[in-house]
Amino acid sequence: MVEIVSPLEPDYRRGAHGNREGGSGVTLSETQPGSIVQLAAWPGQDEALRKVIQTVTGLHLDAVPGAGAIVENTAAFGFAPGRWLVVDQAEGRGETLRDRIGSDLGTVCDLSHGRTAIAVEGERAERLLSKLYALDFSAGAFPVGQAKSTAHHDVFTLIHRTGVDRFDLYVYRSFARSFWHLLRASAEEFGYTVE
Amino acid sequence: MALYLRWPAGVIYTVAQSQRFIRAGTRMAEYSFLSLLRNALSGNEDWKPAWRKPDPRPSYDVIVIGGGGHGLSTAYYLAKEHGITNVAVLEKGYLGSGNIGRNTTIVRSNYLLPDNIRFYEHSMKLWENLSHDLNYNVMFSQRGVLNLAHSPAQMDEHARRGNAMRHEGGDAVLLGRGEVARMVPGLDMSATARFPVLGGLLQPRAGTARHDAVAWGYARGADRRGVDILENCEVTGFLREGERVVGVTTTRGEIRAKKVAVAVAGSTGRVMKLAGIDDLPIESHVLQAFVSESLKPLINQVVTFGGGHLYVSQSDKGGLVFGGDLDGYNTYAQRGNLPLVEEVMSELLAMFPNLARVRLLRSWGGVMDMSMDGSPIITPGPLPGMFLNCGWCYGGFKATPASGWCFAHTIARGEAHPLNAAFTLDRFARGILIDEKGQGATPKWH
Amino acid sequence: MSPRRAHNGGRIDRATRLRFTFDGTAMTGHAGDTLASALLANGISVVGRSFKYHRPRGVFSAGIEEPNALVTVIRGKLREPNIPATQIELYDGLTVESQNRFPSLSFDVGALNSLAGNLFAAGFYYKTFMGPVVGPLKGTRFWMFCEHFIRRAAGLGRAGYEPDTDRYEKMYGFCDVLVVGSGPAGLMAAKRAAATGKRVFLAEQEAEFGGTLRWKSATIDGLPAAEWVAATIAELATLPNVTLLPRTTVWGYYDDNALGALERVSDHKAHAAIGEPRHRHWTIRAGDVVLATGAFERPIVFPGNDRPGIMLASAAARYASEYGVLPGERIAIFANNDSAYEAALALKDAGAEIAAIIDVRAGVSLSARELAREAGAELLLGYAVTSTSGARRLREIEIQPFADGKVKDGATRAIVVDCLAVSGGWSPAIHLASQAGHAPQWDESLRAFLPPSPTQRWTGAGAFTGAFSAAAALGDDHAVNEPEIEYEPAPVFEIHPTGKKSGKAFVDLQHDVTASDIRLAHREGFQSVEHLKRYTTLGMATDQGKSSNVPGLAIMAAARGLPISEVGTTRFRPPFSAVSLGALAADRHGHFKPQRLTPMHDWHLARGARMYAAGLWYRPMIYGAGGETVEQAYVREARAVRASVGIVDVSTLGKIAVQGPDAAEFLDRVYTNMFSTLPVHKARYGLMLREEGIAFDDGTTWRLGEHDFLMTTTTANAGKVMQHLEYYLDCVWPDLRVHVTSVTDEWAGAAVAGPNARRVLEACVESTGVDNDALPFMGIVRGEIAGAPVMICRLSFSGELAYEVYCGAGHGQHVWDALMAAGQPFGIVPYGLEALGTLRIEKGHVTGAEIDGRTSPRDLYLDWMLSKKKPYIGSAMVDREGLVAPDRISLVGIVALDDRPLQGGGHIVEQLGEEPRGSIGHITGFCFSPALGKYIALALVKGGKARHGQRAFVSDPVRNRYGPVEIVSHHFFDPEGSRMHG
Amino acid sequence: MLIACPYCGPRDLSEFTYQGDANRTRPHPMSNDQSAWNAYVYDRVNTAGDHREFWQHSGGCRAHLAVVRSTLTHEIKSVAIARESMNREAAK
Ligand SMILES: Cc1cc2nc3c(=O)[nH]c(=O)nc-3n(C[C@H](O)[C@H](O)[C@H](O)COP(=O)(O)OP(=O)(O)OC[C@H]3O[C@@H](n4cnc5c(N)ncnc54)[C@H](O)[C@@H]3O)c2cc1C
Ligand SMILES: NC(=O)c1ccc[n+]([C@@H]2O[C@H](COP(=O)([O-])OP(=O)(O)OC[C@H]3O[C@@H](n4cnc5c(N)ncnc54)[C@H](O)[C@@H]3O)[C@@H](O)[C@H]2O)c1
Ligand SMILES: Cc1cc2nc3c(=O)[nH]c(=O)nc-3n(C[C@H](O)[C@H](O)[C@H](O)COP(=O)(O)O)c2cc1C
Ligand SMILES: [Zn+2]
Repeated sequence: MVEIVSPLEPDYRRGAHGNREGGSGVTLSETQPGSIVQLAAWPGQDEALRKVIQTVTGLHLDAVPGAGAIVENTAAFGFAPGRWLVVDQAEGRGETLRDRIGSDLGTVCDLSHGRTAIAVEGERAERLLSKLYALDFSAGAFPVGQAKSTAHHDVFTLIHRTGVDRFDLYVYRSFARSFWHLLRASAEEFGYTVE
Repeated sequence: MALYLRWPAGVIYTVAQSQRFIRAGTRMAEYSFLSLLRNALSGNEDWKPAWRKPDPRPSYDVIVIGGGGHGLSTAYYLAKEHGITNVAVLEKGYLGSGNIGRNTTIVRSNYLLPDNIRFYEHSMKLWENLSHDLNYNVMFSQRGVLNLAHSPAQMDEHARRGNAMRHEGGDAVLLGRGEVARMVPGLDMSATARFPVLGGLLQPRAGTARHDAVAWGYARGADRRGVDILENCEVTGFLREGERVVGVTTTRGEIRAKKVAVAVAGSTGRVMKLAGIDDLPIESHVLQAFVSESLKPLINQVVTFGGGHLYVSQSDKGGLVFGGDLDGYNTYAQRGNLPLVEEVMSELLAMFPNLARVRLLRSWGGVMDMSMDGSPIITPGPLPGMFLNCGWCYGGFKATPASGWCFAHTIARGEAHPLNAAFTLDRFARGILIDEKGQGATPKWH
Repeated sequence: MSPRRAHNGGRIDRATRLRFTFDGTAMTGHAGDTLASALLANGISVVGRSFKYHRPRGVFSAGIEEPNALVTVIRGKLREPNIPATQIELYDGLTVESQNRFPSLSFDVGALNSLAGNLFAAGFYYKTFMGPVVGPLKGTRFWMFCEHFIRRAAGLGRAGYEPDTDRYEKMYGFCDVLVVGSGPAGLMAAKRAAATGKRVFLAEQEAEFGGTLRWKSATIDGLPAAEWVAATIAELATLPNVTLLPRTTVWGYYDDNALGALERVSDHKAHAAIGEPRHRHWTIRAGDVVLATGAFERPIVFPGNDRPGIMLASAAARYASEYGVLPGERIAIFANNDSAYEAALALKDAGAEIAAIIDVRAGVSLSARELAREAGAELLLGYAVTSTSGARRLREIEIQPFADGKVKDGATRAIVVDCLAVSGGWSPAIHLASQAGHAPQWDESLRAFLPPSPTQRWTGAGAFTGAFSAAAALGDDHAVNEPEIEYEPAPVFEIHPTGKKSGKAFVDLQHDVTASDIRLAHREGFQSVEHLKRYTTLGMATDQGKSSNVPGLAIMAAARGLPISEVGTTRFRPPFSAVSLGALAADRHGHFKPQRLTPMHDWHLARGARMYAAGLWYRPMIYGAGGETVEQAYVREARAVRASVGIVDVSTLGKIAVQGPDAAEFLDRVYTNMFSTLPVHKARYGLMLREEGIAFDDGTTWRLGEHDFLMTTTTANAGKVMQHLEYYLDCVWPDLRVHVTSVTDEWAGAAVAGPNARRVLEACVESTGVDNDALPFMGIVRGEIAGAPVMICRLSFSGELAYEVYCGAGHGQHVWDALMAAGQPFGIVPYGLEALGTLRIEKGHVTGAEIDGRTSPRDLYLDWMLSKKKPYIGSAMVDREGLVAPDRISLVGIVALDDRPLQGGGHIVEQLGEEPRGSIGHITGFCFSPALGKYIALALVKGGKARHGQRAFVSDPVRNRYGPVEIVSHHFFDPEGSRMHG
Repeated sequence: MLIACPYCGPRDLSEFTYQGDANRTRPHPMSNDQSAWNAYVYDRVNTAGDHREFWQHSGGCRAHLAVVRSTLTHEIKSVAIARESMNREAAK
């Protein structure tokens, strides 16, 4: 397999940065999943499609907007009416799903190269993201497991809350490096670590 | 700056000339340096109202609905050019409360399409003599309008436009990067700028004018020629004889007229509905504008950004006056929303990164009559006895003189002048669009 | 003497000395001082000059409403003009400059304007400066000459040209309750809301919480007010559901309870911490808003009321109580209401002598008399101040008897004072509530505008609502001990002595609008409050008339003989107080737009590519091979393509996955030509129109499966096309089973073009053949290059044998490297946009310069693509008379006959004359054609084809380029297409 | 403004794109009634009051929404996912 080159190179500098007085407020990392796959159901086929996701990934998704789930190396979440994203550290998930989803159920679109996944984790994660998105990141409004589609100006982003203070962000690859600069700059006042 | 070198002789000449001219004038209430001096000596007690506040008469030859720039200039030119003085201008609020009183004051004729160039060039010529014509200083300052270009393709677009103007007898200069840098200090000229400046298109004769003064000057000019200006007189309906419009009902009573002209800009949809015209190629959108705190001279031209949509100039009072895009949705509310405020500031600072420490003093909105191709409508109809003037989008302030001039002609003669012959209502159906920006029937993009 | 620091009192930190400079003079103050209090403590009375008459002016208030004491704050090379000294917290090293004076604050030539006061009355400039009607200064010249000087005389502070490198930041906040203002009313509202567990934000524009309680003499629950505040804040600070936002001005109230707030994060520090912004701009979404913004004290208008040393009574008291600064040693109070009596006592307690309390009322309450007695002041009821004197600072006031709203003739009395504290009543700070547009209501007993009825979810509290006492603001839960005050002022706004010439009476201090200006406006018919404002500039200064508007309106109402309620007030607008432009741009200051980069971006840079910003994308324009001109570079690149092989990064093309059983039907509707007939593994060139029949976009669409298409769009239109497709699927044809997904970023693309293109592919592509049979023109195959899966389509933009190789974006560089290696033997050359443009112009292909939103398909000779078999978007309108008119400008080729370059935007004329006239069209794209060895161009020219073979001229006056050209077919090169089909 | 996207919940105006008047119906594709097409493409009711219009949640789920909003107060009266409400209407 040919390695997928990160768009963040050469600006991906591991280590501690920014204001270190209060320790590290957030950790930023690119998670480089092998598969990022969009599934889209025809009207009335939501239920059936979520079943397929469950059989293939073992993840159960509630029938509510933005519902998501995560185990080990796999995550899945809804981000738009009739649309879900399945993310897996392993490559080739798109093919498996394509085989299971007939044209009367919906469509499969492989985005493994097209989206860059960045995890923002830590005590100040909510505050950091509040600088960028017009979203309420508090746990009450954005519970763990949930996903939201949003944008920072031109940078369209899917955000999946995968922990109490962890958010997985998916941005378009071509924007990723520019976005990374902004994310780092915004995290500077908290002190941050790139893993 | 050659002007200053000539100044002593010039000014002496000037004062003498103007006084001679004014003495030769006929009316008493002429404004001039001498009348100012005379009144100052007598404690300014003798000034008279700039225009009367008459009661409506039962009927007029022409009613112009809308006491904005266009309504007032229409009345003025009806009286001046066509001798029609039995005219009333009906304004629902205070005079100039509409877009004439809330625009960013840019006057230019740097258009691309010949129909527009000719019309706006005519307007420019009227502007150049307007203060004299009205005997009211509208402070038309021909400081130049500079459109920046940030890519070779944009330079070519500017060249195309500049050339189009030059082929119609207008003025346009294509500036290189160095010339722009010298002309406009503070611009981000760094090579690392997100949209580096490659040059720009300058229209030297373009500039700004004092918006309120234009309304007041036309009002005073029309009033002195006998036109009744009726403020706080909102049109609430139309009087009809069959199809024909024969007058209006207003909050100050019924008024009849041989001809009824509508020039209500952002309110076009609402007023035309009163006449039973429900559909028009017009949408009403809000455009916000902004002024900074007063500063010593900082920006000496009107500068527009090519990496977005932004224009800025500095008022004589010292405030940076600027604006950007429409908020982008239908509205009749004269106020905008926050995301656009932030968008406009980002664009301004992308162009002038020195302005981050300057502070916003006030923001406001105006309701724009956005047409489907971005160009205006000045036409007889759509009902007999009625005349319509609308579709000014962002750009009707600069059109004020020519719009009134052409509309007056259209009303007086019952048909369009060659200068506004293209600005018809049926051009959409016929596909003879005047689409300056090539954006099609999406008003928010014009 | 003058103001000075009291020996004790105030809540400044007397132990901490801070150095600062004012106009270069070194001074000191204490932590807790504002610049205004520190200047007063240093005995400075003249702080600025007024706008028009350049009159010396001192500190007038202690808050955001300050009209006079504006300064420029200087940090290194950066200047921040027009900052009220009352809003600047002192820090060590603070450097400020006074404004609007030349050459210095104490001697200002502009002050000469004052002598010609009557000449420079309101609106004088509309009546003069018009110049002659004939001669060299006719038209606008004379005015512009005068304007030059007027502009220099006007304006306040001077901003700099240095780019501001400080950091600004954005923050979105969400809460159940936003409390604006932290006086007693705000604190109580915050406490109550917090107790219910709601998420509460408490925003206070000043550095410290507490509002008026910080300097009021009242006690609350037995504690001095300021201590009660400290305790309450300490309590709120421990609550997890409460966010305290000091130094945060809520400045704008927008739809659906979205409020803009400016947090000044590090202005008060000598240095910001790492990563800390200077300002943070908040958009706060609040369930409910509590407006507890207090009230502004207003002045009384009287002759000579602008002298340094005259200030608002509450401000004088605040300087004494909060900052331990005496604004004067011998102070008089001038009032029309009781509140100033409380101020008198505070000033007395701080050590000043209260010379007199002058009250326009004939009688006052007992408690007021008691306060006056305690202050040791002579109580002069039924008097008014009618003039003042003193050069740089108040020295003496003159008073006269006053009754029935009029100055009575009779003895004047002079009182020597160095400070006059004035109170003309209070105006609730209703700005935020009014921004949404409803008209405030005049309250005749408080003589103030009260907030309008809510248009959004807010409630009011405290002085904002006209409930002016601390007890009222705190509610019943607390025992408040404060003087009893009657807040209803006498209806006196202006003291207008008749008869004698007594000097200017200022209404708007900053803009030098006088009471007689208002009467002049009235005389000239500018009587509506909005006309009054615009004609005189009343309330248009940096303070937006916070203290001056009501007196101004009252004077107009009196002139018109109407009650104030009928005259009304001018419209409130955001911002409540000035907001830095940097804060509003926030993170986009310095980073206006993100950069979009292709997977091969770093490679291009390493190969010396000169990049071109195409929308948000960066694309190579040319590759710099040591010292070449742009023309040399692109000619070399294009020549290499025609001679052997070249490679270009096409990753930026818009790519949209169109999937679903109805995908083919959908494409038939959006493209003018047919796609349902396209076989799988084939591509077709398509054209889209807008409904109006105007060309919109073009590109190839590849059929990857029965229900699976990959549409490509131009780079520039990718977003628009995507939105266009989504709109039709959602709003016009919702029944179609089609999904569209942007996959632009999924694929890296490289076009390999030239006679040797196939050989290059043959050398590196595995798992598929690329010969003519396996991969015919417009065919698609899947294979591998260097182990990475690729998709290859044989299509050509250059007219050469060419292939587009697509692979996963993360493999882009890898595949590109492999293609370069495979091309090595053929001398493969990477080419940029310029060469791409050259090749396409030689072929006569259209792009954005021709599809400019005004051209019809016929104009571009693309009518062959208009299907007659089916309707499509635009089909119904493409034949309108205006779109088929013979004189439309249509696509042609142009050859320069003088062997000189042409340029885009040059016009074409039939004849060259003295003046440029008679344009028949314009050039859309130009190049030196290596294939033809000539300068050629595409152009849109009236008549189009009919002119082929005609002689014409390029007329490019803005670039001074004229010369003969020949109009030819736009298919310059290989019109039969033998090369790409080969 | 705050638009309550039926999928995403209430979101800031900055995430949305106005997609215009929703009062028009596209003539049948085969129709050659020029005045109907002209009305569809160029004429607007431009209501002062409750206005039917489309918004796209372009910085979110990207669905088009059918919205009724007052053009006088900006108050939003109703929001539905356009595709669903269009299909519902068509079914009627
Ligand atoms: C923020 C902003 C910036 C702009 N910037 C520029 C610029 O830089 N350059 C430029 O050229 N143009 C600019 N414009 C456009 C320009 O201001 C307008 O196109 C132009 O003023 C419109 O013509 P008007 O003056 O006649 O309109 P208005 O002044 O709006 O006049 C219409 C009048 O009709 C009255 N009216 C409405 N209904 C009734 C009724 N029922 N009865 C009686 N009266 C009624 C209204 O009260 C109003 O006074 C800008 C506009 C705005 C809002
Ligand atoms: N006549 C009088 O003496 C008189 C008149 C009015 C008020 N008061 C006093 O005012 C108090 C009433 O309490 P209150 O709480 O209503 O008013 P307050 O003046 O004590 O507090 C208002 C607070 O709101 C802040 N504020 C105003 N606008 C703001 C904005 N846009 N953003 C952020 N902060 C903003 C102010 O800085 C101030 O701290 C009483 O103590 C009363 O004695 C007295
Ligand atoms: C060119 C121009 C300059 C302006 N300058 C100022 C200014 O210096 N101070 C100010 O308060 N308002 C200024 N305004 C804004 C007006 O106060 C007012 O907001 C605007 O005309 C719209 O009217 P409205 O707010 O009453 O609706 C300016 C407006 C324009 C059009
Ligand atoms: Zn949504």
